[in-house]
Amino acid sequence: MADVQERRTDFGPPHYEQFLPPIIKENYGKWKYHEILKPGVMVHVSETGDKLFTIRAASPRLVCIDKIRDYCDLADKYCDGYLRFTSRHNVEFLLTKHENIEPLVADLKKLGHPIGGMGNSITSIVHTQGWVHCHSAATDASGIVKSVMDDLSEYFENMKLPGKLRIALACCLNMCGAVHCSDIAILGIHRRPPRTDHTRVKAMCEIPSVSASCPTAAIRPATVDGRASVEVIEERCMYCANCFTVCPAMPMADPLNDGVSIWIGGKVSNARSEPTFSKLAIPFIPNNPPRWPEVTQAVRGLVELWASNANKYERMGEWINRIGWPKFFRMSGIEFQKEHIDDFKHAGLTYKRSTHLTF
Amino acid sequence: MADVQERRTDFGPPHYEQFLPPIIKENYGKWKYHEILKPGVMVHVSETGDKLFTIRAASPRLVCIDKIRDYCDLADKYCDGYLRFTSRHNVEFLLTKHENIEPLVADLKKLGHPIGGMGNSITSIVHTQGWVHCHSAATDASGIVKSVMDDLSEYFENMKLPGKLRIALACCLNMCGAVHCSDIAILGIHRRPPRTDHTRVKAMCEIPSVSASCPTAAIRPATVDGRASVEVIEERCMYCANCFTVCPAMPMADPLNDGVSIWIGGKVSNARSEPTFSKLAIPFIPNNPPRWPEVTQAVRGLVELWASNANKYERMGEWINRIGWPKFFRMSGIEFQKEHIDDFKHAGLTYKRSTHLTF
Amino acid sequence: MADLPKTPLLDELESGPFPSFVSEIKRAAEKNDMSKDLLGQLEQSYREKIGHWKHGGIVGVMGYGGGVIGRYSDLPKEWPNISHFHTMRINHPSGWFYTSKSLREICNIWEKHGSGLTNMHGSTGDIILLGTTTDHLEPVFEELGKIDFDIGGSGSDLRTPSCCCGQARCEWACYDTMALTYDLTMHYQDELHRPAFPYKFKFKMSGCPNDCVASIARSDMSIIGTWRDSIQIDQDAVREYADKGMDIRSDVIGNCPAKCMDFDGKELHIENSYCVRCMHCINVMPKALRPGKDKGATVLLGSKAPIVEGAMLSSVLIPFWKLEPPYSDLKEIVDNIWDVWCEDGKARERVGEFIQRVGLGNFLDAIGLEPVAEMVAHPRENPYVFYEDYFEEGDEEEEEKG
Amino acid sequence: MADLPKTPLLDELESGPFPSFVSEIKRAAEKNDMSKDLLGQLEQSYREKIGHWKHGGIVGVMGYGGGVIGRYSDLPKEWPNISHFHTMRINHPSGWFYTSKSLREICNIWEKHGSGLTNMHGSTGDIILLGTTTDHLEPVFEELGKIDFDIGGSGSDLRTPSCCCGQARCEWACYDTMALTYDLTMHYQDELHRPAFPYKFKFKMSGCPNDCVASIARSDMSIIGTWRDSIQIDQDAVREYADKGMDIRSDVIGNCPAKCMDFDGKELHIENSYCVRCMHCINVMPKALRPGKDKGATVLLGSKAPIVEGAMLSSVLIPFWKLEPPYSDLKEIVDNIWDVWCEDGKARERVGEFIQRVGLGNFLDAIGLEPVAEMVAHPRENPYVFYEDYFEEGDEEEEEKG
Ligand code: SRM
Ligand code: SRM
Ligand code: SRM
Ligand code: SRM
Ligand code: SF4
Ligand code: SF4
Ligand code: SF4
Ligand code: SF4
Ligand code: SF4
Ligand code: SF4
Ligand code: SF4
Ligand code: SF4
Repeated sequence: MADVQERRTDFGPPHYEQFLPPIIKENYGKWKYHEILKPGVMVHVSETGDKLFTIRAASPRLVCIDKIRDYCDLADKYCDGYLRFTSRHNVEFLLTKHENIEPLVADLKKLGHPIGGMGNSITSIVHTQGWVHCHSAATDASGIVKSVMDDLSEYFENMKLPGKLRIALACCLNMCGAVHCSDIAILGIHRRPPRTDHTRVKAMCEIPSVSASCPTAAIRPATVDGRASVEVIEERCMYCANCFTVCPAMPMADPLNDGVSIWIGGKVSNARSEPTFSKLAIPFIPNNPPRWPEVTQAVRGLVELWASNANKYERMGEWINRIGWPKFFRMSGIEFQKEHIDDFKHAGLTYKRSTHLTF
Repeated sequence: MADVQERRTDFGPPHYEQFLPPIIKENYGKWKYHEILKPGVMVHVSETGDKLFTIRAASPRLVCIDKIRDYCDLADKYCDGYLRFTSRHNVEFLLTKHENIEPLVADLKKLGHPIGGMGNSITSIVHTQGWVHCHSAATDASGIVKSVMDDLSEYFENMKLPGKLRIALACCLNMCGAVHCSDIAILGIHRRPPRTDHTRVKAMCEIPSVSASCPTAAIRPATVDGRASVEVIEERCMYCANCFTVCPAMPMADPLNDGVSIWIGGKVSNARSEPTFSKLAIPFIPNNPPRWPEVTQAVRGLVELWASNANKYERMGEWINRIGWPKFFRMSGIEFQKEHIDDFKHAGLTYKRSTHLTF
Repeated sequence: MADLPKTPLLDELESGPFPSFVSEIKRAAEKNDMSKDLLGQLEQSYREKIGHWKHGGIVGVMGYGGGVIGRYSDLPKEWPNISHFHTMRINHPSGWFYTSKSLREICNIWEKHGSGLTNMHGSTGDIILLGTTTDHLEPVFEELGKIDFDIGGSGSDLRTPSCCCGQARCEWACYDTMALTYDLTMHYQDELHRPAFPYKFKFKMSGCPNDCVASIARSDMSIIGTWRDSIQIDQDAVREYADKGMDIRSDVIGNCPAKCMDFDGKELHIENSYCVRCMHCINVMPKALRPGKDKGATVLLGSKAPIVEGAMLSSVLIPFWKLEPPYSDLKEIVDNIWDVWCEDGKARERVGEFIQRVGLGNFLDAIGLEPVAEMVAHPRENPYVFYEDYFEEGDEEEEEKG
Repeated sequence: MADLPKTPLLDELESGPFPSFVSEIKRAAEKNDMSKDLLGQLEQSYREKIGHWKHGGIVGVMGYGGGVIGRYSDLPKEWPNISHFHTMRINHPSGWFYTSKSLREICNIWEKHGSGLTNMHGSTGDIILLGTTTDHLEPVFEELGKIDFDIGGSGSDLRTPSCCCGQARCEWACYDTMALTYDLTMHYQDELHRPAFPYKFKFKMSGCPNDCVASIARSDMSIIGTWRDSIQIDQDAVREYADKGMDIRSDVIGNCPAKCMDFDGKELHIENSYCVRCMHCINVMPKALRPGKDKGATVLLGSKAPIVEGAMLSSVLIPFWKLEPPYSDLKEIVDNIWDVWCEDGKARERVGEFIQRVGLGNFLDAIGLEPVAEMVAHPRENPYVFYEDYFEEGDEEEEEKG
């Protein structure tokens, strides 16, 4: 115990100040306005007249240490060693010298990192672990993200969209990618009830917690082959996997039935309209690695439908809100199905309670 | 039984056609447009060129047969005997002769029935039985209605409001006046749990139905003084009286604690915005017969606040929606209290889930 | 007849510009003892701030299970003439149109057999004959029958359907509300008179989205007229409104919820495929704009007052139907709904509550209707989807299993 | 080191314009056996369409209850080097600013002790060191400590707080997001490192309502900058935008949700008492408009992903606070919230779910905060009000009873 006492703990992260370039320290809180000079390049102008240039480059988020060292080399070469990452996992280089912009852009391109994701564009996809690291995954994360962004890279590199479009991916309903408020969300889903391993439940899981974990009360304690275990009422199960989270003996993953669903129209910012949740667009697309062509195609279709019909500044959900979901379904050709109808707690409030309809 | 067989039953209401004046029969479905000529008087013009004039007069709804006979006399005198009532219980006289308008208006005024309730006005209050006929009432209906309309009669007789304003009153939470979607709703409320008469529960009520009737599960079967009865968990009771509806041995009425609450911003029409529920404005005003001055004053305050601040065509709720509820509370001087915060089923969805705030 | 009781409190409600219900009761009380005692008991209620009616028992006319509300005073000694004071609900004619002749006949019957007090009308739409005793119920029924007035609904039955005046007096009615109301009322006489549902069921018909009978808020089935094609525009009349000072941009276009209108000062343009048929522009320019020509109605389901599960508004079931006699498509869907609700509904569970309990998707399956996007304001936000089928290992050709 | 496993499926993900995670894993695999086996197992997952990780056990560094995610392959025979493959969550510096020096030091440590793979960053904001074995955890912690990097959160504890770059690089930041994030992180080290809550708790700070860290959707406490006074307008700059072709009426005013703006061609007028601080007009005219000068933040509570009660957005708790160091008012409210939630919250119940279960009004009582209208989108629609007091007969002076 003496060891533990002496050990330095709870010292927290390093103070951010030591990582700020001098121009930021001097102009902290004094920025006046910014301008996007071209896709992926912006300048912030201070009340003091100082200018800070930012170059944003795409990142796969899953990066090896040698790649980080590449970033460091570029930061040393052009930015006095200063760089940052964004809340959507892109890497940003902070420059004070205008003349360094083009050479850095060129070097980044050489490294295979497109420049963009600013303004009215599609920036990198917020995503999760998938088959790379998580036990819960109903699909892979990085593979779909790579495929979708390959397909949409023009929209990362230009600013021709009506507004920002945010895509997110989560590989299971835990939604670590927080896809619940995205313009387009790709969500890994299971579609069959857990297959309980009754020989392991008693040993590995706390039976009352398992029963309590189910949002639809589909699980009850049961004795199976003389063993204390649980029973799943299959008709009540909507495959959320919360039981698996608390009990490893109830695996959900299943190659035949796992896949993704696509959700749209959510947003986070308070700009114009209030933040809102994403809504179900496509209930199910089977996993089709390595490039999930049906998913990339569906996403592109949605992006293009929005891009060619929305008004300026209208986010995906704002556009659909204006025209109404029935019209969206007609325009997109997506078939409206029973799955689209909410049947969880607040379902009644999602029914159409007016005659405001288009024909 | 032979009697019953021979007896004429299930013949339904008389066919409406026999009650339609000839001009309506001839122009049925052919009306082209209408115009409000002055408060309470409108003309409908047909594609055939025919014109039908309508005069709308206020009614207390609770009318004695001699008053109905008065109406009949006027209809005979000016309208070939044709008249109708409206969905808000006003009486309408249907004229073909323009020259009959003024004399009829004069006769109606003589009878003490103001003309109006059309266009951007306040029409009669939809209401219920109250102490006149219902066992459930937490307040009277007709008395408050009379007092409020006396106070607001100028708005019945002119058309100077931004839009229509619909007031409704229900004397208990059963809401026979359907006050749940009104610009201003006056709602009788109890504020103390039922006082169970344990000597009568067993005989008068079905105990399982009584327990099941409670929306908040506040009632459970119990043996009291050796008798099968029910027990009310008082902290869980929100005084809805649903238990009393199914069980007469659980009376709610209580002179000390009954009174009215005021709800605003609901609407029914699909014009502009979708139909929407009324929301709680004033949690409680004690019963103060015969004229409920606090209620009439509160209603007038709300009408005038809306009238002097809303845009043209903006119903009460549309106006508040535009400016936000916090601003409404500031402007009205009504104190925001715990009671205003929803805590029923969908409460979470009524919380302010954005930073769209005014200061 | 004795003097009227002293009513100092109620007397205060006889002054003021609005017609007074107290004066009505007094006028009736002049010649009717029931009304006289009602006046007395009501004064006592005003004094004590509490009602004096007892929970009603079941009373009615022979062969009918509803239509009469039993009512008893809890002060029968003080007010013996209203110790029994039942209400009769009489099915009004569609649209509440009358002749003076028919009204006088009703008055005469009620003079003979009741308090002489009425509600014209009750909030469901019935003629309310307010206050009589059990022994008078059957005679009233018999005499009303002679002038073709039948009893309305109460209890767990179909309630008296009602409607706006529609095509009789309104240029906007998109279907014949009065005809449909009459037809349904006649077709469902048995359901109206003999309670056999889990709870009450109400129909209300409005001719257009202005919904002048509050159907979307107050009826289990709300039938609201609308149109599918384009709003009819008379451009000359539009210009006339503009010339007369209407600010078309802010008053009309600025309030269009679909933001689908445009006015260049000369022509009004409406992008009809975006129009949500809200009526606003038509309401403010009735001489220039009219609903389209391809008319029909939207059928919605489920509204009700708050008890028990909270108030509900009706929601779309059929986005558009032409609704022409004999209305067989509508009746078929109504029958299916009642079958399912009667089979699986709980006691005192309105159809709207029932749908929310079983889920709209399952309800549609049960009544045999395909889901369409018009039924929802938006698709689900939660990922708790009950996918209907999954594959089993070894399924040939990846067929789906139930 | 042996050859890389054959990965025909993954190889297809190396082409295309976007940077490839497969290339990253391969580059690491060149010199690291863990990464090599990861590549092999991942290819197998791609072939079989299923993950190959087992439910994690509890592993960690001494004295800490969180920050490490235990992970084991379910194919340890085939891929022995990843039979253990734990993740370490390292608390990033506020705003994700680095020097190349500090990043290189982290890389060196991870080269020695882990797979050489990272996430820059995890979705909560941590530096994710992806894959090591239990015996390396303590050494990594020790070496990181030397360069002042501590471990982040996991399990039922405070999670690593994160924020937008705020005043460091944004003209709109209404408070110092990075300072607050650092301060809270330091102040709550114990809560961050030793799980003692019913479930996880996240803070996210955004400098303005654009909410660039998605705080309103992804954190139990969302702290979002705003202002109380008037938007600062530079009318010359407004005219410049107009001259350069911006359609101020449709692009700016037409999108204002409060409909509180007006432009006469020369001056832009904003009725600030109606403005809801949505940022739109400022976003599109950054040179002309700026947030007001009386700045602070709105504090919101309760957002989370869907499991169990459905996804939630945070809702307003404090409409406006100045938020200046030492932030004692904020910490006091946080402490009160945690006390109440720890006392009465159920296991795995997020604070947002807890509030909905006990009711916002009761929750406010418990944490000692007055209800204000800003907390709700609108007052209740149902009449099911729990009035707090009622009068008993005989109460003197009509005093209220509890
Ligand atoms: C760097 C970053 C913050 C950080 O500390 O990391 C950032 C930086 C800026 N954001 Fe952001 N936002 C960043 C994530 C976000 C997010 C969060 C997210 O996407 O998960 C949002 C909320 C998204 C949503 O609503 O779903 C976000 C919503 C906005 C908005 C509102 C857009 C809208 O119309 O809804 C603006 C305003 C604008 O662009 O006009 C904005 C504006 C800006 C400005 C212009 C602010 C400024 O003056 O510096 C910055 C550059 C804009 C750009 O990229 O176009 N930023 N911004 C994040 C970059 C992510 C990336 O790599 O792409
Ligand atoms: C007579 C009546 C129908 C009936 O069959 O009995 C009726 C008749 C008309 N209504 Fe209505 N409405 C009648 C109850 C309603 C109701 C129901 C209610 O109040 O309970 C509503 C829904 C109210 C609500 O939304 O809460 C209603 C919402 C409208 C509207 C939409 C107003 C709005 O802006 O929201 C219009 C359009 C307008 O007036 O511009 C309208 C328009 C009309 C027109 C102009 C239709 C026409 O062309 O004939 C009629 C005369 C208007 C007037 O009174 O200003 N009528 N109208 C009802 C008269 C009640 C009364 O005595 O005052
Ligand atoms: C007479 C009338 C009020 C009036 O003064 O106009 C009325 C009176 C009563 N209603 Fe009602 N309701 C009347 C229209 C309504 C309406 C309005 C409507 O139909 O448009 C509603 C709201 C709409 C709805 O159906 O949800 C309504 C919702 C209720 C409820 C709550 C039902 C619910 O599902 O939430 C009850 C309670 C019950 O059914 O046990 C109720 C019960 C009652 C009872 C029978 C009291 C009881 O607990 O048994 C009342 C008898 C009063 C009496 O002594 O005369 N009444 N009731 C209306 C019927 C007159 C008519 O036939 O024309
Ligand atoms: C690593 C990370 C995903 C990523 O690739 O970035 C992650 C990974 C996991 N999350 Fe998460 N969550 C991560 C951010 C999130 C977020 C996003 C955020 O914080 O902004 C969310 C949604 C926001 C929220 O908190 O609600 C999130 C919501 C969950 C949930 C659902 C919690 C809920 O209350 O609904 C679970 C399930 C649980 O806690 O048991 C979960 C559980 C998990 C577990 C621990 C799996 C489990 O069942 O125990 C995952 C471990 C994966 C692995 O093997 O590495 N993770 N998780 C993120 C943390 C990295 C970091 O520290 O920076
Ligand atoms: S979303 Fe699910 S599968 Fe993906 S990392 Fe989070 S918990 Fe794991
Ligand atoms: S997957 Fe979800 S719904 Fe199904 S049994 Fe498990 S916890 Fe219940
Ligand atoms: S609202 Fe209540 S008290 Fe009034 S008539 Fe209806 S049931 Fe009776
Ligand atoms: S009044 Fe309502 S809440 Fe109270 S016990 Fe009766 S049914 Fe329950
Ligand atoms: S609902 Fe429409 S059709 Fe019927 S009266 Fe009202 S405005 Fe006319
Ligand atoms: S009816 Fe309503 S939605 Fe349609 S054009 Fe007119 S105002 Fe717009
Ligand atoms: S949230 Fe606001 S202050 Fe922070 S980076 Fe985004 S725009 Fe700037
Ligand atoms: S910040 Fe938003 S609400 Fe305020 S004036 Fe600008 S656009 Fe309007």
